[in-house]
Amino acid sequence: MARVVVDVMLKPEILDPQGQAVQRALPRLGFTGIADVRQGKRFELELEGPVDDAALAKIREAAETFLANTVIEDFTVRVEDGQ
Amino acid sequence: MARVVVDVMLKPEILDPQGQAVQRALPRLGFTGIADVRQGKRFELELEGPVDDAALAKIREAAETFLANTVIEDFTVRVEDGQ
Amino acid sequence: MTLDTVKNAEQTPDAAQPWAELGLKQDEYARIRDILGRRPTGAELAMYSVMWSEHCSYKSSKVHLKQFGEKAPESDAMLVGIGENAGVVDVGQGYAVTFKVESHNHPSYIEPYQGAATGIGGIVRDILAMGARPVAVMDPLRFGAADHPDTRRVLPGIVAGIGGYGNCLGLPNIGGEVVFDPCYQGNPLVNALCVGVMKHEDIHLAKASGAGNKVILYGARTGGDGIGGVSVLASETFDDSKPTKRPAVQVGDPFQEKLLIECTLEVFREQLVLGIQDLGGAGLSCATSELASAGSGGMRIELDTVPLRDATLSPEEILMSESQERMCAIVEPDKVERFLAICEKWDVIATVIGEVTDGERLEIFWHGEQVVDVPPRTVAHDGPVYQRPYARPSWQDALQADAPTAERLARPATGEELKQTLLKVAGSPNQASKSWITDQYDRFVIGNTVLATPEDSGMIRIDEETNLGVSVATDGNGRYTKLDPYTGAQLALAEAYRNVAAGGAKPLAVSDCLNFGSPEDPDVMWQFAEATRGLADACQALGTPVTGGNVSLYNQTGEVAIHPTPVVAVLGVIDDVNRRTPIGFADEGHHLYLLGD
Amino acid sequence: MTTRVGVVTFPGSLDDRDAQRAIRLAGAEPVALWHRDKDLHQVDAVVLPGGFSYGDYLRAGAISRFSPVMESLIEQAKLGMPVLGICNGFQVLTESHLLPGAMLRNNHLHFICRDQKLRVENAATAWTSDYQAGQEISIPLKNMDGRYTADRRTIDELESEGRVVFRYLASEEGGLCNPNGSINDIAGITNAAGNVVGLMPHPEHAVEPLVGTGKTDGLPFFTSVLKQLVNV
Ligand SMILES: Nc1ncnc2c1ncn2[C@@H]1O[C@H](COP(=O)(O)OP(=O)(O)O)[C@@H](O)[C@H]1O
Repeated sequence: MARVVVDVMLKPEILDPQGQAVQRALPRLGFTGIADVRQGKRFELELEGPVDDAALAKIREAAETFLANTVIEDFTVRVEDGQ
Repeated sequence: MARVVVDVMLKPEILDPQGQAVQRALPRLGFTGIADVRQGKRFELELEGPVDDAALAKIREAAETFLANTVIEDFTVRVEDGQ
Repeated sequence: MTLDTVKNAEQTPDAAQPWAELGLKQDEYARIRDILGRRPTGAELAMYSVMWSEHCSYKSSKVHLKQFGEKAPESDAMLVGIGENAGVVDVGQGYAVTFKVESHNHPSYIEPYQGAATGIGGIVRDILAMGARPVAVMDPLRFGAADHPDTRRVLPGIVAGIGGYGNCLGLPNIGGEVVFDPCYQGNPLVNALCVGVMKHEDIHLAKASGAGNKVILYGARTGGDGIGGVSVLASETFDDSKPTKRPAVQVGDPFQEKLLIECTLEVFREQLVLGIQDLGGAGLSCATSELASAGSGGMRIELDTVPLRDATLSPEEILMSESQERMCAIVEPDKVERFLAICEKWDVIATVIGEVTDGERLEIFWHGEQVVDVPPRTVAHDGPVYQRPYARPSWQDALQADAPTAERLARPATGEELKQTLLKVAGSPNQASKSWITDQYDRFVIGNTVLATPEDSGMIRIDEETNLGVSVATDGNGRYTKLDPYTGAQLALAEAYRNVAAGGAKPLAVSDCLNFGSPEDPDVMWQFAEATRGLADACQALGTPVTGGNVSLYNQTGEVAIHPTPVVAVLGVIDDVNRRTPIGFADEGHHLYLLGD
Repeated sequence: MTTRVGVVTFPGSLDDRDAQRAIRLAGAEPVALWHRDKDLHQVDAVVLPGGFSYGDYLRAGAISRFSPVMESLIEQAKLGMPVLGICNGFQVLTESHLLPGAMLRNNHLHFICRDQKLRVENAATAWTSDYQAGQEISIPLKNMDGRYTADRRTIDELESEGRVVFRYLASEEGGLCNPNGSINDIAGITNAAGNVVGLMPHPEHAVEPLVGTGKTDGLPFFTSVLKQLVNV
């Protein structure tokens, strides 16, 4: 089965308190040198059929209308390599 | 600045209610042919310095001890290409 | 791996079996062989091992818990007593209330969020299985030192888990406790209480009868969650050096549970259910053996029809799985279609997995081959019973004698000293405001919350026409109980009793969660014996019977046990919630009285 | 003829029965609507209740927004039917673009439950006419994803058109005014026509003196819509 990954991240201009909380905690745990952290979602979709253009177009549509809320989020769709 | 991505997913044997809810909704929205959906987290870390082995080792440690809950989650660390 | 069928077990009597790994003792394994007249199959061994674990069989505590029944005060209010999923109390006007407090201590230490969340999920299903609509939850908690780094790991996760699950289910959190003490450092206590309301005629029991009636499993698919969790997690001391024993963690799905609640209440309303059981710690092993042994006939299950999340699970694993959000119902054949339709309406998966037979045995098949053939009672109720040795600890006298002297604990003599003492008390974590925690819990949902934090007891209205209400408070003090287990347990009851009375309700019944160390330690066992004796005597004196509860043993880190911590919940009734008495000053000019001495 | 106000139950709705009670106490007839049923059963107005529909999985309100009942509701809302979204209902309204913007995780990352003071900024909507503009009320707030956000242009538009209906205020005891990091302290908004209103706090939990916070500041929501419907 083929795997397609959809990554959804908050738009850069939107405050990301989860990412910020991680960023603030890292130095306390001894991890320094990290300038910024953003936290988003990763969806792994296993397709029944082949990952052709038609399937990818469908997934892009699902991402645009459903998996991401484009008022606040950006997304990328990609085929997972090595699967 | 260099970007490192940490993907955190629930272990395969662990119930993923969010992924299941998405999977069940997709056919209703007209998106068929998707056999499985898992939902996880994506962290984008911007490093101040170069992404060398030492930095990656540090990030792996942060992922292991902090970003992922290894009781129920797996993680992968990779350098984002083309940044 | 070949399937270990009953036939195979008969033919290979000497095959080695992992009974020790499953937490059974040698004599327990021998008894299983005795009962069956042959060696158990792998599936049978799985069932016996989970059902005979401390957690499910109460083998160390049973002999002491008996007192709750023997000394139970005469009470007209008791409709269903100890032994069912939860006791049921008559509160008048045709209403019955069920409530119970349970522990989820060890899982919450390993995975705070999910451990606590599934603790709420489990107790809510217990209440639901009695036929009641769950209407409120409470969460008595104990943590290590407030400033310890591990408390920082454990506490936020536990609170978020309780809130995350309870809020999503739509159950108001109407109270609880937060106590910090270093003795709970490696072993926090997460106790969870649920209250449910029903009409008398809606009471349901876990019972399978009537040959030909169908066994329906509904709710979540079965996965590999917490396999071995019951026997390993709850019965063995948590030990870092054996990570392989750490079972897979159960993950809760509160949304699925909310659907399960609404779906179950609807099948109750249409009277489609003859018997029902939630799937808790021992999963299908528990549900099938308890339903069958409480009924009149036997039961036949086709295990391969169970919907799976992981297709590779073996029969043993399916029987032991602790996957959450599942229930098992007994339904007459002509009502099955309607039952399944209601499940479909609520997007709940439901499957007929077997039927009640006119035999006497619980028989389980895997793709046509028999893997279990047991008398259900022997699994569900005839587990081992231990008379664990107990003795007053050698250090008890010294501990009691170690009273604060005037030199070591001088009373404040001046205004300044009094101020310092007051500030110290006010600033201590155990006295500080709990709002950081309680603000994360929904206390308004359902719209019937009359009293909640920061009141002495939680109170909910159960009838909008007549304003009938019930109230619950939980209390427990490990330090007092360590000093004197008999009196300490009584003080816990007295405090909860007072808190209910102070809100304006009449105390009616008791539930308790007994959190102790290892029963294999005679000191701990003495604490347990004394505490149960104290609680049973006090319940008798106050006229409030124990309707059910839970025992959590092996709460210790290495050799060191937690303080003995019986958490006692008291349920009260109030005819008209308009007459509640909140804490605090209502109006200027009111007088202040001190009652008692 | 009595006024019929529908309350939609999605899987995971929690405050649906509470909303029905509030409607009843206001003198209208509550009508239960089911997410799978497109038929609105001749209701005059609809409340989308609070809760965790679909567990708030993916995003709060994201899955419910695609329910069959929402198709009819979106149609009717555009024709002027009064619709009130409370908490999760508000999230459903933004997800279905009946109201602009989006709801994000609270900035402190915790669920928050408290008695929340609000100022009624707009008393001209279908659901707020029984308040005075500028009136201060207190109703319960309880959510995880209550941080309202929208792009600058949308916010400017909402502000200039008076479409911010409620704003968070600090309570007398002090404490944070803004409970979640919402832009401009926005607690609730309306569409341009004023028939669709969404807010995070829960008016249906503040309709009886006996339960909840013991206040009845939420009742005017339901009497407002009743008056508006009787007048048309
Ligand atoms: N874990 C908790 N969950 C819910 N409510 C809690 C919890 N802990 C404390 N509370 C509530 O907070 C209030 C104050 O608690 P506490 O300071 O322990 O009071 P008291 O000492 O009077 O029992 C009580 O109403 C209690 O029920």
